[in-house]
Amino acid sequence: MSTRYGMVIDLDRCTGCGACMVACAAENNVPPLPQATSRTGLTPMLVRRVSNGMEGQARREVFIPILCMHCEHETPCVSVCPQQAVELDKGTGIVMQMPQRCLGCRYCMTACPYHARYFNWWDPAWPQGMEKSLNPGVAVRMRGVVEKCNLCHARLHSAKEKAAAAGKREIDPADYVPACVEACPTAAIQFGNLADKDDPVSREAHSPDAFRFLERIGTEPKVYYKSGEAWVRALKGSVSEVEVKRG
Amino acid sequence: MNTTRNTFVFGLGVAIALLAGWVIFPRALYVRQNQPLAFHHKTHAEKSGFTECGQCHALRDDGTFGGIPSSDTCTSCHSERMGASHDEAVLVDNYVKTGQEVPWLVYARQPANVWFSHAIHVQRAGLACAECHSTYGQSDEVRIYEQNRISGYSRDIWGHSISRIRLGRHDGMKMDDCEDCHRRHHVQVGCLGCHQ
Amino acid sequence: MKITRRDLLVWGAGATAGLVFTPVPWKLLSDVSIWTQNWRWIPQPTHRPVDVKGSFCTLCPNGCGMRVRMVAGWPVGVAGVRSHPISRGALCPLGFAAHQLIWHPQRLRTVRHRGSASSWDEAHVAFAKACTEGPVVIVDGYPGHAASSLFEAFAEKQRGSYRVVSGPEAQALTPYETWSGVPAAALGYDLENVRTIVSFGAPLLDGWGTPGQFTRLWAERAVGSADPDLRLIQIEPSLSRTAARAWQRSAIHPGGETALAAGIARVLLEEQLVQARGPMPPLTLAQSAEQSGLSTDAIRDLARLIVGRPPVVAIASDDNPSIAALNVLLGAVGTRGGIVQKSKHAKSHLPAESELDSVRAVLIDSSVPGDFVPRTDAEVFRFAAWDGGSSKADWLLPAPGFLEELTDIPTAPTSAIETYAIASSLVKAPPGVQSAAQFLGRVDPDLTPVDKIIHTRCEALFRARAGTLCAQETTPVAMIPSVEKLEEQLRIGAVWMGEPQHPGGLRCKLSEWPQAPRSECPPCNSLGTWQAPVLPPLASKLYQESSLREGPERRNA
Amino acid sequence: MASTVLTDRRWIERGAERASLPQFLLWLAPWVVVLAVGIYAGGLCLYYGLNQTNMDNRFAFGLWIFFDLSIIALGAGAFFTGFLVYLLKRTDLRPILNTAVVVGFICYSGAVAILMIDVGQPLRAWFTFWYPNTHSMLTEITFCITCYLLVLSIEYLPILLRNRQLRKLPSFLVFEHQLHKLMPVLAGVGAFLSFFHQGSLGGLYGVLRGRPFAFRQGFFLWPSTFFLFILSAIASGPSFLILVTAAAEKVAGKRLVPREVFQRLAFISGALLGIYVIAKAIDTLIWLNITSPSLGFAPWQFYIYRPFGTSLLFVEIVLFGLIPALLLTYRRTAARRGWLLTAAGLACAGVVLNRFRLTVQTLALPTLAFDPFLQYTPSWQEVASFAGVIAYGVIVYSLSYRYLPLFVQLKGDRSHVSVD
Repeated sequence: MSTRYGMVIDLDRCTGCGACMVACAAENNVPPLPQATSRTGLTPMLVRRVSNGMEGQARREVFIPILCMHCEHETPCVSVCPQQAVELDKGTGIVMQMPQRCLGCRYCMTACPYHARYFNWWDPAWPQGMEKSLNPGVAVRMRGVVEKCNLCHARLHSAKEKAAAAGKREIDPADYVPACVEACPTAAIQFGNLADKDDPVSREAHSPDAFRFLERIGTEPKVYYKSGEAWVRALKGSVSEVEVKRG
Repeated sequence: MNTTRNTFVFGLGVAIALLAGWVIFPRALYVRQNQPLAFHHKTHAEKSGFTECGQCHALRDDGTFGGIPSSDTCTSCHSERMGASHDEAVLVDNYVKTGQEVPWLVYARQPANVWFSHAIHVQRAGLACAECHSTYGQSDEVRIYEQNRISGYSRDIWGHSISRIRLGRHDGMKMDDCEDCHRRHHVQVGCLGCHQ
Repeated sequence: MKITRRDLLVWGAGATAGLVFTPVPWKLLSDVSIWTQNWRWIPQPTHRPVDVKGSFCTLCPNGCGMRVRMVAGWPVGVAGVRSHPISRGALCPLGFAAHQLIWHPQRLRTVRHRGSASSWDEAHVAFAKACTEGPVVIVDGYPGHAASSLFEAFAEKQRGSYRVVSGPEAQALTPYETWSGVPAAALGYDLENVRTIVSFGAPLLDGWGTPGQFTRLWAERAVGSADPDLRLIQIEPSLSRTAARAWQRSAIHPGGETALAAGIARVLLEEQLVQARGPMPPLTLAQSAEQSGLSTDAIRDLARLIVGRPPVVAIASDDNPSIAALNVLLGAVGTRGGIVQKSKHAKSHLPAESELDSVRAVLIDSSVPGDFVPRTDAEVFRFAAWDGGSSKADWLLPAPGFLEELTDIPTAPTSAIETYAIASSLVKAPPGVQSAAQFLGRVDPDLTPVDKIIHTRCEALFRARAGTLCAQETTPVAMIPSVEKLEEQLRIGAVWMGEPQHPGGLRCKLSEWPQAPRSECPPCNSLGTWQAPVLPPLASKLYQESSLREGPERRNA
Repeated sequence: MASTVLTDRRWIERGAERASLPQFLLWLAPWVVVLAVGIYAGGLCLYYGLNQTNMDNRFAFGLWIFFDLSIIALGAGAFFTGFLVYLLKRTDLRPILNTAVVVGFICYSGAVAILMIDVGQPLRAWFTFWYPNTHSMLTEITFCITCYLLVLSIEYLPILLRNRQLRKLPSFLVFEHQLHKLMPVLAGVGAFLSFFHQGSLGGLYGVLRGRPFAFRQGFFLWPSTFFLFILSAIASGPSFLILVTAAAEKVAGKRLVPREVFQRLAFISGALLGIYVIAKAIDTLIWLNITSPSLGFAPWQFYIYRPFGTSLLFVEIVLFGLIPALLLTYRRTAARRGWLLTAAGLACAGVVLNRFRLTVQTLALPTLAFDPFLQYTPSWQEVASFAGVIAYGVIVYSLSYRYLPLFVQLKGDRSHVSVD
């Protein structure tokens, strides 16, 4: 049976601390970019701050971690890439981005409704000596290519290798936990196999409070969100479906 | 007359281009380097009594591949000079005694964007080492290391045949070669199955 | 035969045509694109085995447990340690990138004297001379660690003084010290048992205390239902991240906390909502309402809400005595779920913020936040790993950075339970770097060095035979065979945890409502407690590349 | 000596009246400067990377893509005229054919040049040919544009070889004759490729399921924008040819093509534009009422952000669509030069506005409920390379006009008219 890795992010538990963003960047050798802005930076995991549009006492805010949703159906970025630098992996359901194949046309970025893809506007650079702190197992991307969340693929590699060395065919799920999931201090991000009905994540994904962003465009994202607050759940639609102002 | 001359000159151009392209270019493209020390696999296998590659090139506990043994390994026999050769002196003085690693030139070194697991190919798939590395492990030669001037890759990656019309099964370790083998064995991995 | 221009053209055409049938264009095309995939100016990680070491974060005094992945002797990544009894696997965002700090561009590597290059020898001569000429003050940022003992011993021998710069959480506990006589360092919040928290602007979900401790607790008990087990009421002028996620929040006027605390106290007393008898605040409810920006009804409702689910504790973001007095009134001092005494042997220390008169020199340890400026004319010896740029110092002395120094980690300031841990030096410090303890050790070779002090402390723990050692599994100290074994375990990442204290011992006497003007509160930045001089470069993700933190302007180059 | 330096008479068609060389150089000079700045700006982008532009992760496509889409649409006159002349045997359009080829060549080569700067890794662009993803519209575009540029180059070659000096070389003349026989075939191939990539350019945005402003439901394999783009391109292409030729006539100070040719082009352009306007209106209605509501997007939300209000829709369909369509088809307005040029200008503006809205508005509009409406201002490097390509076009056209027999009915071209 093939695996479908996915996530359920409990927005009620997210405090917006940003540990997931930093842990993700450290794990995936994302360069610090002193020159970057919120529109040119590299944040494969990005926590966004959203309000209910009210002011004063009635104002509510929620923090929404946005990463690649790993769309299962008609994956928008996969079909548009002219040279097969993006693919939906059959075995794991991970949408894979191959920076070495990418020519940097950015068509996939315009295709992604979640804005979860990032372009390397600059050559990656670290302060002198800091290249020694690069995480082995993750190749550094060069400028001019698109990157995004590959679900901490280096960790899947290590888990596979460990299993193979131990003579096992399947990986131990405890060996493969993405950096953001591991970093979350409130355990707001749950990771697991959506194809396995007994997996807690699979059960959470079907809870009444669970939803996915822009579900109606039909791309079947594998990152679910969850909130007990109705106004937060209403954010799943488009502007026209939610009478909220953007915070 | 004119036509004959033209044909001849044209043909001369073609011939020179072919010569340059097929003979001179492949030589000019690669830098040839000697290994820092003349290491003979055969001699070492005989002296140590090792019969398996994995006895020196072992997997670590976490399944990662140990690669070329560190200079500590050399120390167990070469703590003092074992012969009169120049390389022996270099080994003992420059590496064993200082504890520095020998800067071996790795023929089969894949670039940073490749993730290759020896554990999966050797332990799980049961491939023999020679399947990819040929019989270098039994040879008594020290190959010249050739490095592509533009890409920086070892020549073993593209393979010895510049046209990639393969001379033998072991020529070339490019992605196409990986894919060929995967196809033959019906192994399906995505891009990131082998890339990082 | 003459070669004409025409011949050359024809020859060129032939050569071009021929070239197409050679590998040249095709191989070059391929190699050039491979070149773009392996640009040499783009660094790539080294292929070496990964080692995992247990350690502790030393960015702030809380000392969260850390698992450090090391390659070729350098840290390449950190993660939390689930078995740590206080941080419980969590780290703050800055902790996740802290391993890069040793490479920070603002890293200090040489001794600087009034802006020009100098040497350790000159610094030594200058300091030794100062010591003979008059008293010396030593300022410490993490009181209670092994180097602190060394500092204290030095100050005592030299008839100087030992001062402490403490973070806002520790400062918030000082009013209780005044009223009970128990040192603030011996106090903590019994968060595990509290059911209502009234936070007066304390950044509880934003790096307050040990970041992992409260956020975990909050996630487990305060979310997921309309009326959760743990109610977090945030009183704050702006919609901070804590306020955004609080169960209830009250937006007050900036600076209205004191008045609101008084108003709540008045309602509690007037409506007899609390058992305790205490002094009535001088402020009327109307005054309180006016100054805090809430209506009188809102204050009444808030007071009733607060006592609705005991135990309750109020948490201040600074040393505001009105909020402390409110806690006394709420019966939250010396009770389960309130402010408790965790230690019998913690000491109180003089704060460093007051004016330092008739002092010959001031030595500031690298644990002191970068923005601390001593109020003195004396010669200042400032130890720092990074040039924060803000401190005025005569001598800027490069100190070991993150993971480069052996240090122990005493109990976190807000914790209700005693802990002890040792952060080993995992990384070799760059040449030319010295800690303040090493420096003083050279001035006075009779001082007990840090590693000896740590060993003595381990011996004391071992002899007391109390508490447990938390690693993958927990072991009572009584079961550990030798002090060496104990120290070894601690040095590879285990944490000693003391026995929980009985909360009853703490009593505060409060005869009248405190009116003392609040001392100058250092501006609480959005980092919560961590005030290191520089941010890890990856903090650019938080400060520029997302809208998460407006925070201080970027301090890194 | 001075006279040999300052005259190029022997390269100019005998009998053709051209400005003196200094005058011509003076005309070229500012364009050369603009081109040089453009090349410098493009060089900066290639050397330092695309951080030189003001594009960002959210506005991943900017001025350049808009430019590409626009000039390829306007360059459609080339293939469409070839298609009409060679395949539909509308020989009355032959006088405009050479201009059409040159304009097409300029537009396509300019677009390819800009595309090469626009991609982050131009040295890997050939991967598209080696590892093509056949589902991608961009693959279709890349293949077709490259092939069609090749076709255009071959079509341009005989015009080039007909230069007064070059045609003196007998082998060139023979070659040119042979090429000429190929022309109908090339026109056919060109038409096929062009229909495809004009469509794929429409499909480029039409397939974006994640961008409901652009997403369209499809007929067969392609979204409706595929067909709308073909229609709008072949409608505006002839109008653009009218404009270019009129501009050349203005500079030359005399009539270059027979009045009937303009008339014919105007009618074709107007009629196609009319069909396009109807199709576009139907498509818009289907999209607003069926396609986007089914994806959870209400029509009004596309029009609440200034300056992208509903008025723009009116401008695009009526002002720049229906009105020029009527003006161009109505014999009496089409016969009046002023009306004709206004109408042709409006038609071209319409297609440019359409491309602008599809490229820029699509990215500016929010998708997630909490997305902001975005703005983007191109950097000087983007504008300069954009202007550089326009300068390149002017220079190539000026040189072609001066040295090549673009307008075949001119005196002195007779010998070559007979070749056809």
